[in-house]
Amino acid sequence: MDYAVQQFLNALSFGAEYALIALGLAIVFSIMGLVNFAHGEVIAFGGYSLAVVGTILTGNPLILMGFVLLACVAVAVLLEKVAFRTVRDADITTGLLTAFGVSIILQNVFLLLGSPRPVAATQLIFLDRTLWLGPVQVSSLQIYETVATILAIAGLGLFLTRSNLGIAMRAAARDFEMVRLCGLRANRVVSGAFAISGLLAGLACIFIMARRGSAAPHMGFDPVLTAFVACVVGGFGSLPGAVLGGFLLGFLEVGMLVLLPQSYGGLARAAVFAMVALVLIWRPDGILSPASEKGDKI
Amino acid sequence: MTRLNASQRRGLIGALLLSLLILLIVGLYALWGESWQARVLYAAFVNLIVVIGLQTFMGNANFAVFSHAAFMGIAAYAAAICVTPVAMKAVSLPDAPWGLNAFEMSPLASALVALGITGTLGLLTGLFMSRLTGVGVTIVSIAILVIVHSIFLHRTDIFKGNQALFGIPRIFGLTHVTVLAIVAIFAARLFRESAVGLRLRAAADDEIGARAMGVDVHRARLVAWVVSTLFFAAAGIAYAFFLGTISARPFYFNFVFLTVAMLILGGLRSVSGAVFGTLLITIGLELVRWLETGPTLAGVKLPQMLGLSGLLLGVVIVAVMAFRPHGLMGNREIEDLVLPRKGTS
Amino acid sequence: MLEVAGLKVFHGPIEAVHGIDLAVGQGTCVSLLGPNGAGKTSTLGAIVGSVRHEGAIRLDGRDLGRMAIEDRFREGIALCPEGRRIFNNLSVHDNLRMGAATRRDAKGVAADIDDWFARFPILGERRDQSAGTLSGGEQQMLAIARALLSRPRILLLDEPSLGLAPLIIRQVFELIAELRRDGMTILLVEQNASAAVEVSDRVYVMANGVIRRAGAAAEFGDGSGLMDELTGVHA
Amino acid sequence: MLSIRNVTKTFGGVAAVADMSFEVAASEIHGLIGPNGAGKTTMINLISGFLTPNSGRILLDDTEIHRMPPEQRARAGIARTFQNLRLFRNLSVRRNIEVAESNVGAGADRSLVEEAIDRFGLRGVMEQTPDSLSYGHMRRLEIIRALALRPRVLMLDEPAAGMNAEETEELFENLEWLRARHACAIILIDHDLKFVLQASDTITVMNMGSLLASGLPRDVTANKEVVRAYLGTGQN
Repeated sequence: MDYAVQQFLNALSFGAEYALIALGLAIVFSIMGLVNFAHGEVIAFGGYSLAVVGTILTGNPLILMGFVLLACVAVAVLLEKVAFRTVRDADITTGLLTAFGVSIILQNVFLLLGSPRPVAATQLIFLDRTLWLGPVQVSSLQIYETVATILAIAGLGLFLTRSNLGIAMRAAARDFEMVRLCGLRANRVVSGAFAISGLLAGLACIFIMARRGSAAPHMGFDPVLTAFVACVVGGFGSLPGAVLGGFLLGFLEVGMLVLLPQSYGGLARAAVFAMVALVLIWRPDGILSPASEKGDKI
Repeated sequence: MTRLNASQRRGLIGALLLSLLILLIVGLYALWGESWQARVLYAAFVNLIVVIGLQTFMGNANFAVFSHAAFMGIAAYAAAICVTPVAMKAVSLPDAPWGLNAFEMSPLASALVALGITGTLGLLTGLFMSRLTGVGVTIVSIAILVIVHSIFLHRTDIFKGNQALFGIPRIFGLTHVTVLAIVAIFAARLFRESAVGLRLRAAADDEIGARAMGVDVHRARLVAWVVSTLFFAAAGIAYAFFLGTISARPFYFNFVFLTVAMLILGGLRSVSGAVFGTLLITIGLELVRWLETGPTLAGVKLPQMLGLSGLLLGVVIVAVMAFRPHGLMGNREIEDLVLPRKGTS
Repeated sequence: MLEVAGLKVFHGPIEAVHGIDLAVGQGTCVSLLGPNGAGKTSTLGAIVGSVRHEGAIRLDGRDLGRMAIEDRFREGIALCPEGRRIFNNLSVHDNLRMGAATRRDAKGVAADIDDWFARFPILGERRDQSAGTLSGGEQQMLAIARALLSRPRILLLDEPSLGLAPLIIRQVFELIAELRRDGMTILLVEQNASAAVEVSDRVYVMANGVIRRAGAAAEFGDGSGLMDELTGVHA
Repeated sequence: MLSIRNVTKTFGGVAAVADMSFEVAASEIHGLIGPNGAGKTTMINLISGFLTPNSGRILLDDTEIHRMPPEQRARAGIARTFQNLRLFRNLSVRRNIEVAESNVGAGADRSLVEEAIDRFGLRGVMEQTPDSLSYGHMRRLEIIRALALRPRVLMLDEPAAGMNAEETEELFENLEWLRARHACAIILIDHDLKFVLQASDTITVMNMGSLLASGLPRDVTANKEVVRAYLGTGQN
């Protein structure tokens, strides 16, 4: 029983992390059809900025966390302006490959300026303590992570349903031109989407850094890969789908780790991806794919 | 086989021209090259086969896929395990299950087994991939890459993981891979101009239009997917047979970055583009690698710059996408540069 | 008010409109009639800035020709597009809010939205439902309301009767007539010639990318003579 | 030869085509007209397989085709053009035609397409890509491409759109030639009523997804209902 609760919390926190990242991918994709491979590098950038600022300026964790969020938002918005604006109207493959290239560039910039080895940044490690909830041993980080993710999703939900810009973003996912025909500036909507994706990446970054205690060029790549798969399963471009897919993958992964014999632990992710592939045989466009009734528009 | 049509005849001319280019490079090496360059050239030609294989699916169907390193790895391991003598496997794979270390095969049989296994996996994954749409194809191809890689890493009893599987007989030399590269060029050009290649390109331009013209899009994609895995298999076999030792590490993302950048630079849509992109990036990387190690230039010792080659690849991809999204060659093939088409005004 | 001179519109390599002139006076309703493919929608697209075009487009003497879509909207040009293009993943209320997104007076917006709900109670009843669930006629009303919520200086209406039942079409045209009485400037694109002529002050007839005929609405009678002009069919 | 029987198609609860029935005889030109939004293009999509009817049947001779995917129907002899051109923009004109040609058997009449290429004036541009063609040439290429399927039913969705009077006249002559040269039924949709009425043997009129009238061109134009559908409700 205790074990089950523990694993459940585990799955919840894994899922929370994937959901945060997947949401960041989905919001950008839904509005401009860009498969943002560079999202992981936004997270890594947050990690490095924590390392740098934490060493030079301050050790105050609150300020540092704020700084990580800010850094991720800034770099995400900047990437859109510098790299993705030129391919905004291009076909999906062009955008995807551009993002892929941006991702490689950033990884190697980290490699050049930092080092191939992880750079220590232990300022947020304190978030990860062992707690006893009665007989159950849990990590405080898992609880923070789950709660923060739920709050972030709720906040995002409020933003998307209450604010003009949020409503415009949802509308833009359907018909971007019509949003412009309502007087909203295209650049603002797109920048807004990237800012949100950066904010979500920053949040994920804080938790990843609290767990790892170090930044490395590839630190964002693996979680983003999983988040991509989460997006595809949930239905690419669907925000609820991203959340659902993220948590689904978290639970599958923990389930695999629990069910597979110890010696097969390394295969957990492979097994998860394989299962996901099976989901796609059943629904090629994902579980919550946006309804596509092509109607007469052929 | 019916008579070749005009486009197919031009395709043969183009393939011939590209082959001459390959032979020219090999000839230059034979005359003036230094022996260490054989290895560079060999690697370049293996990459060339991969990039051409990538072109057959990615270029004709216009989907971005990243699973080629996995198929190449599968073929390399399969060929290696088959061809390595039993005596050697007792040392290199002492714990292999299912009697994998208790048999050995001729190089030809090993290659055929490797092609067969890879092709079968290509068919199985293809049945599934050909039905997915847009982004799904890319993401699932990445999932395939990750799955295969984790299996390589995990089953150390078969694949040795990040350690080297050594003792593979070194059967191939530069001649073999040159011949293989030329065969690949011809095969890819003929495929591009074949009925399936044509239908696939039509569907990439306008899927609905193609279906209205009777094109079975899923089938065309499936054929192209399997054909491209066979190219990757050939490259994997050549890789194992030349190096004599393989490990899982090269069959992962870095290799994917490299080959995709090569294809993009030259231009997805054209086989000639694949060839030019591979050659250009190979030359560029040799220069950059030299810089990376911190050479002494005019008496100044430059700092070591790890990551410069990766940075260059990324910049190439982004710059090509921003300024020349169809690569250097676009829709053109080499013969279009040499022989203008009749009837073009 | 709105003046278009020497307007050419392009779709890729194709010139769909071959240099037309038209003018809409303050507080008038002008209709642009013609068969499918005549270039009417392209003309509206050029005025709002969503398609490539050449020639002058002036609003009260100010040339809009080089402005982006969103800036032209902010100058006071609102389009109710062909096919309505309602955001069917948003609620009715949010669709209206999108129309008023450029306005800063939250209270005024809320009051205007309430006015529309009073005018079309069905929209009010469904204010929190997704707009995709509305019927075609309701969606048309919503689209018109959305365009008007920005308090534009001129309203462009593209085929508001398209695909609607006769009864609903009458309602739509009643609304247009009412807006005109209230002093709204309207440029109306229609295929439904007789209904359009009835609510208009001035009529332009377009075919194959050029203006064939222009004149006061009265010259066109009940519009039935246009059948001949548009189709070559003797009614 | 082609029969549409009680076909209904709804989108989100709204019927775009409601209980439509009509017959197209072999080697007739059948005009399908109606005001904007009447459901003509939906009908073409239902026949060519890009939409599947909610109910009703579509038969080619005695074979039910309404559940086949579009590519299978194309091979069975149902060819079409599109309102918005759907040419393969990275393939030469020749290759565009070969895509369709590659799906017909070896026994097909080779000379048909060659004659059409000459007749439609595309001989000189065979190696160019569609982007470099004039709009009229693009439209003609779409027709030739559909013809390369050696269709039994050829559906033309607004072939005269964007054409001037001369070009429309030429299109009319080409249809006459086509009918003499290759025995197939032609379904013709166009907003240029004069053209459709002149070219067609039989006319079917749709309004709001339903059949409004059908018959000979002169009967249909004399029909008050038809006139009213075109001019709107102001008549009464």
